[in-house]
Amino acid sequence: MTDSLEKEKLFDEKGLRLDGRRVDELRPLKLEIGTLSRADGSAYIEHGRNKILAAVYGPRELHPRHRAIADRALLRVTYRMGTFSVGERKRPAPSRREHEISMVIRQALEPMLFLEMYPRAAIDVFIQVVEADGGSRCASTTVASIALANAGIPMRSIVTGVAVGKADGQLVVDLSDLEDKIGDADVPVAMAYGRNEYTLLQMDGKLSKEELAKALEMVEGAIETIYEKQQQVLREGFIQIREEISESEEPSSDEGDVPDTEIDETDMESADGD
Amino acid sequence: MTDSLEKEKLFDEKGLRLDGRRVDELRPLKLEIGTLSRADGSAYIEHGRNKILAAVYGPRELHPRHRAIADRALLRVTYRMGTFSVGERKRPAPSRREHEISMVIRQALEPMLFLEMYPRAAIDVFIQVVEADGGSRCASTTVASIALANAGIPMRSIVTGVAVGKADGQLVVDLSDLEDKIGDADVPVAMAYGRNEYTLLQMDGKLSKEELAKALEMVEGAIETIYEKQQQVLREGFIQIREEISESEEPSSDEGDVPDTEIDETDMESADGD
Amino acid sequence: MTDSLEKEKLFDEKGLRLDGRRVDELRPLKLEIGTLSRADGSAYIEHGRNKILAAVYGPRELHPRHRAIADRALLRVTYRMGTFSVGERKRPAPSRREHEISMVIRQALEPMLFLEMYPRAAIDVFIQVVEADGGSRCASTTVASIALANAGIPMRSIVTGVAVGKADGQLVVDLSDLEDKIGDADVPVAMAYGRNEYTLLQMDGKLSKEELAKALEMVEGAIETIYEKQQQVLREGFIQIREEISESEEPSSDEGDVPDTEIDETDMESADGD
Amino acid sequence: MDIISEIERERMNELLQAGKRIDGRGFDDLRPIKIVPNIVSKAEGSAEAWLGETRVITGMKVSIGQPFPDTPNEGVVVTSAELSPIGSPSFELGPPGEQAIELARVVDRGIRHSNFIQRTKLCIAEGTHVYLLFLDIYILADHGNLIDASHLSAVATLMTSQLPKVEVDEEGNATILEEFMPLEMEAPPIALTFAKINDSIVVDPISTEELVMSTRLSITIDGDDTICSMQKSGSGTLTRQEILDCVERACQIVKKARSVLPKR
Amino acid sequence: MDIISEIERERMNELLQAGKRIDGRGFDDLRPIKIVPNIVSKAEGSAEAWLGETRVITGMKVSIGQPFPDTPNEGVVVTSAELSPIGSPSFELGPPGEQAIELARVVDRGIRHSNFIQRTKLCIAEGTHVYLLFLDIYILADHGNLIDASHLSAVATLMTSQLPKVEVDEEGNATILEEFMPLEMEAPPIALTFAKINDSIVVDPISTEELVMSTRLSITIDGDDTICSMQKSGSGTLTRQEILDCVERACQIVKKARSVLPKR
Amino acid sequence: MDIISEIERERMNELLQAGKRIDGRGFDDLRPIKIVPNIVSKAEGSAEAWLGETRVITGMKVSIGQPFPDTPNEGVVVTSAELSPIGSPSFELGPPGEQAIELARVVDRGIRHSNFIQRTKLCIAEGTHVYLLFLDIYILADHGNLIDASHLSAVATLMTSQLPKVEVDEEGNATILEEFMPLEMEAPPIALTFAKINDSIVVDPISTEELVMSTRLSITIDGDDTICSMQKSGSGTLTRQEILDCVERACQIVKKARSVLPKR
Repeated sequence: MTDSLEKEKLFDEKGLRLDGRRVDELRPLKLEIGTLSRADGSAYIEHGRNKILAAVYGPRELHPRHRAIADRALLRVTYRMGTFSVGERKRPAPSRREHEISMVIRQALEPMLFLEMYPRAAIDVFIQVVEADGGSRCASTTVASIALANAGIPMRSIVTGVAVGKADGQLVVDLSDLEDKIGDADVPVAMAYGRNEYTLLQMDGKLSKEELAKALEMVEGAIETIYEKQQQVLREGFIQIREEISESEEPSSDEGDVPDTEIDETDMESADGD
Repeated sequence: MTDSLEKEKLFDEKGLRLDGRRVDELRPLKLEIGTLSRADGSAYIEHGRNKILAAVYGPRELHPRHRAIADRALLRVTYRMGTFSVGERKRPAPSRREHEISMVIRQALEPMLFLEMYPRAAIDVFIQVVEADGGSRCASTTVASIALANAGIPMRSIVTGVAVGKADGQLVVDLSDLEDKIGDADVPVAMAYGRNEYTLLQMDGKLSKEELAKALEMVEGAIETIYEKQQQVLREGFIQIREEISESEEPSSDEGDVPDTEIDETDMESADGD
Repeated sequence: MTDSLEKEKLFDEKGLRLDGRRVDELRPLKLEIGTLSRADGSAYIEHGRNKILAAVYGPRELHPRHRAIADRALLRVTYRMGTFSVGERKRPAPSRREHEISMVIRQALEPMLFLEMYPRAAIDVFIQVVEADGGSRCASTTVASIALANAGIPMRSIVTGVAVGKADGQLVVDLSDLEDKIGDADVPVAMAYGRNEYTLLQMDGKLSKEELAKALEMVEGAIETIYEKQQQVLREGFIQIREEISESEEPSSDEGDVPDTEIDETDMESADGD
Repeated sequence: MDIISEIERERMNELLQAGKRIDGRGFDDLRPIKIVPNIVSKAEGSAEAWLGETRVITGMKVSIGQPFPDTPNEGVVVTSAELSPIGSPSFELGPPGEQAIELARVVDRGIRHSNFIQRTKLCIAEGTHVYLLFLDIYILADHGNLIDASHLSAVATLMTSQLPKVEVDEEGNATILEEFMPLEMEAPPIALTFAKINDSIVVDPISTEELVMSTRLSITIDGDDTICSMQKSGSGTLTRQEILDCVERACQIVKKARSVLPKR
Repeated sequence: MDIISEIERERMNELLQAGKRIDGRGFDDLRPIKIVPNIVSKAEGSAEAWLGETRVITGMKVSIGQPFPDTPNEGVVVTSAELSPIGSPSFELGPPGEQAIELARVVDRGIRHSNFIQRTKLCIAEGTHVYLLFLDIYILADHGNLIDASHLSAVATLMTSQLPKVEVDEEGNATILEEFMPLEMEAPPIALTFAKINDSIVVDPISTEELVMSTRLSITIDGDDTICSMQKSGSGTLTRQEILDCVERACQIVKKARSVLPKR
Repeated sequence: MDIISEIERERMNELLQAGKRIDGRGFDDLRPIKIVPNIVSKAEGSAEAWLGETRVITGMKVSIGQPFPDTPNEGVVVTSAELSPIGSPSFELGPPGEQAIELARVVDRGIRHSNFIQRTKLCIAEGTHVYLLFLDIYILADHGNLIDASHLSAVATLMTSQLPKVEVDEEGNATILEEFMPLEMEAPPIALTFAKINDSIVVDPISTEELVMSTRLSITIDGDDTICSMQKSGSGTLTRQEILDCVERACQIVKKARSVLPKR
């Protein structure tokens, strides 16, 4: 999306993308929950070269108090990039870009939470990018959503993010860094997949309205694949926790333990969408 | 007032200033009230190339509460220059100069307000310089004063600001940018004209005490002229509002409306001085 | 402790240090109490070329209130270097180094205070370096301690700071600027001398464990010397105050007066250690 | 903070279900647009934009600087927005908050990804000297839809701006000349913002509508009728169909909007 | 915050009506002035000033830098003031507040507009190398009238300062030499501050007087007895006659003050 | 804020008096150490360190810059630490607080004063071009003893890092090449932190032990078994004998610790 670089080829002679993917193929994806031992809930994602951690605290008392909302919880999302997560060292102070991404991720998660259940409380989501690659705001949304589930926060549905775009004239899902940088358009998206609702939508570049229609169709296939991985890791995490509980007679007293037992089946069902 | 520039001529062969004015002549002046539709009171001034907006809020509850004063209102004045109001782009963060000017304008307005009428409240004046020219702190005082009147805040007197100074060896009123920059002295002044009280007085440059005496005499003539314009625009605004009220059967519900009806004749009389 | 400078000689042919001192000899030292007329307690030290002021306020109400501690006073120490106290002008905003030194001085003083006597209160110590030389954190601890005594704050013991180190292969006490800069090791120390307790200990450089043992032995001699000076100036200050009180029939009403009379003999005894 | 009564909220919903809006406009009607260019003589470009009662001033200052290392032949456009209490009692002093940051970034991206201004045209000497344009947006009255009004005033500022000519000598020293030239540009992009209130979606929401909307979708349509930027915000959701409908409607509405912009 | 009792206030007023001040001085009497120069060996200039019990230290650091583009043959003097709790329980830590900013700016302007230091004498090589002087004022004890005490310590600092000599080679590289030279200067300006309490106006107010004054007028008188700077502050007012009276009195008082300043 | 019950506190004290620790370790036992190097491909060096459950990531970015004037042939290492809520509910967002500043400075000094990395080896061209290494430490899980864990991850980062080669031409322009080289280094220093709880002193405290300790003493032992850095903190005291005992114990413990570090 820069106009100064000579357009490099983004497809090989077989019509595959430079990393060998087909146009509708995702980069390698790895998900994990309960990664951060001091948080109420947490998760980790590797998506392409993105390496992102999410920690969730709450529902908990809100400081400063005057920001409390009488009839619901305040959701706060903080997205931060590590200084070494990108090519040139990022300065430690949050940039305007990080503030904006924090906002769009918050608005991507918020519609699926029952904030009205926790008046005057805070739910805090901290996202730390350890390494950044194309689509880091989407991957952050994906990982934050399962960190919320891991914290036992009830949800209407899990939220799933991925980008779609156009590179070298072709529509492609899940843009790599280079496709994002020298491609024609980037459309980061997040959805409550089971509910067919978009909760995050941005677009930079150039698309006709017909291309956009096709792009959204394509992206929903990619969303489904990631969504199923999210469900699987949460299910496995849930089984694992049940085993841990039956193994040990008494809960550990270490203050670092994650209160995973708060996730019960009700939450997981609601996470399937309704 | 800089010692490095060669003294350019500031008068033509006829003894007129470079912009054609006599020594005691004001630059073109335009005043307007009710300019900013979301403020409780507002006004706009064009004085020379100065273009300055003022918005007033209050009396209203003061945040943070611990700054409230038990027996009177807190007057807060914020003077800000637009980034594009000057030659080189001004940085957005307020400079030390802006802090100081905010203070002198506050102290220029404060003596004419009945702050003791509103214990624990705040009266806020926001001044935005859209374009800056010589004498912007004086023009800001002039416009802030009628914005306060427009907000229906009772006053002992309207306050009127203008500069006087010395350029090319002659005393002149209402200095232009260039006369301010390469002149010999600049004396920004504000007065409660009818009461013969100076509320703002600064001076930079070099004057003998005799010159100062003469300069103050001269400036009071200029103050009178501007003061009458202020009175006129407030009177006209007042008439206009009365007409608007009789025209409409019910007040508009738009939350952006200026509560101009709060200005009653009593306030206007008190604005005449006593 | 820098590896790029050629090692200059730090001893002369007679084995004396460049400023003529023996290895265990202190730089010239001057102490004074009650120096700052607006503080509750204050003191001044000249140690080598260090010139440092300390002001103490409290025990007093703590702002902001939410930082108050239910069962004891909060001790706050602020160490600041004047912009002109060093070779290159120091920026006015506090550096990370100043924050860290504030912390170690606080922890050097804290063990000797009876903070539990003043629940929810604050005791504030402000240290201003007017001119900096080697060992300024130690000199600051020394002067802060007598400023606390001057404010009438009861203490288990006076605290005394001085550095020890290694220069040109030899252990030396009370390092000068140059010995600190190009020497082999610097060990800033503070002690409650009478109680044989170290309250500040840092070390930068290279020492064997045998050298460290010897260095600590050496430093305690230097601590004793300074400790006696501290005792003496407090005693003299105490006598002087008693004289002042008997001279004047009534206490002055000037709000700038230091409440020195709060230091009574009990405090001074406790300052001797127990 | 602005609030709205339950009664007003219900009345608005009833009107919307009947296909009407509280201020009498149709769902696809923009408020009147007014542009006043060149209001600040010390700025290299400036324009005041009115969108109904919403009022925004943008001014542009130019300086000469180095390009970013990865785009050595491109100038730099820096957009920021100031939401001071001048424009609304709900704006606060201080460094830009979330709303101001989003506003500036949405305007910036809508211009950046369009064909409007080629940043390579802002290059003076590759790798060493480029124009830096600072577009600063000030909100004078917020009666809803700051994004579209700010976009309008920023675009009008660029369209009526004058760059100082610059000479770079052999030793690489730049001299700013007293001569000026207009910026080269294509047809400007237009931003159109939709608000979803219950199941109705209306363009160019006023403040009262913003108070009850669940979701906002801003779409920037380039001069060649392609989409060059989108931004969903708010804590609601949109279906794929709703998104595509908004894009379709935007492509129609933009034609009217384009006619009111100043000509070069 | 310092406060004053109603009784004390009344007593002060009665005294003033009788032409007397609470500390026994006449209306035009300054407190004793004491100047101790060169207290900081690492600074290029420094001085401690006492005005009665009010006590201020100023130190000066020098560096070499570029001039401002519009004044290529002038050096730069940057003045700032630090009001930390060292000097008064009512001072707070943190970035300079309104009082510190005003204090620094009034001192700065009083020196800048006088004939005292010609900034062209601080030029090393036109357009490229000039002296930057950082004058930093620290308040050690505030017993009233910080402006005059700070002005005194700043002026005394400049009068006793030593600039390092600088050599600029053909390639434009500057070398700071180990040699020093005094600053060239004229007779120093003197700042005199008047406080209006009810209808009485007194010079050099102490803290108790500042608590009850409605207005303050600071006047800087240059070495040639002209006025080079004025600053009214406080939420009271002054008549033209009051202003001119203060100027007249300042011209008399300054003669005494000048005699106590250090000689070069 | 983490808290501990009175009962737990007493139990811990009883155990300590019996020579035992709450997690079963001996007084001189470190928790298990695990190092995972090269976890961030965009960083020039990175390592994750586990000390028991305490988990820290350090990443290093490299740039080319000018040396400080007083050390013209030395590169610069800048260490900072981020204590964000990711790592503990008691950490807060915002600029680094006292704890983060101390942590970064203790790690920095332990490395700086050791023989580990010669800063002269980070010089590219004397006086003009040196390597700047930014070591940024992120705490992922605080279960006690952040200093030692952070030190481990910083040291492991340096040991596995790759510096880009740099060419400086005759005109003094630096070009960063695509080739990389490892840093030259000696045996790494090891930081060991002791906690004093009543009269017992234990190494490598866990969070529960930190809640009750009065004093902490961190000792960095260099590759040649000398001491290169110490830091006492906390509001308790230490006797000379306690200090020397800790040093002695550290010299023993360090041998075990050294065996788990990655080899070059």
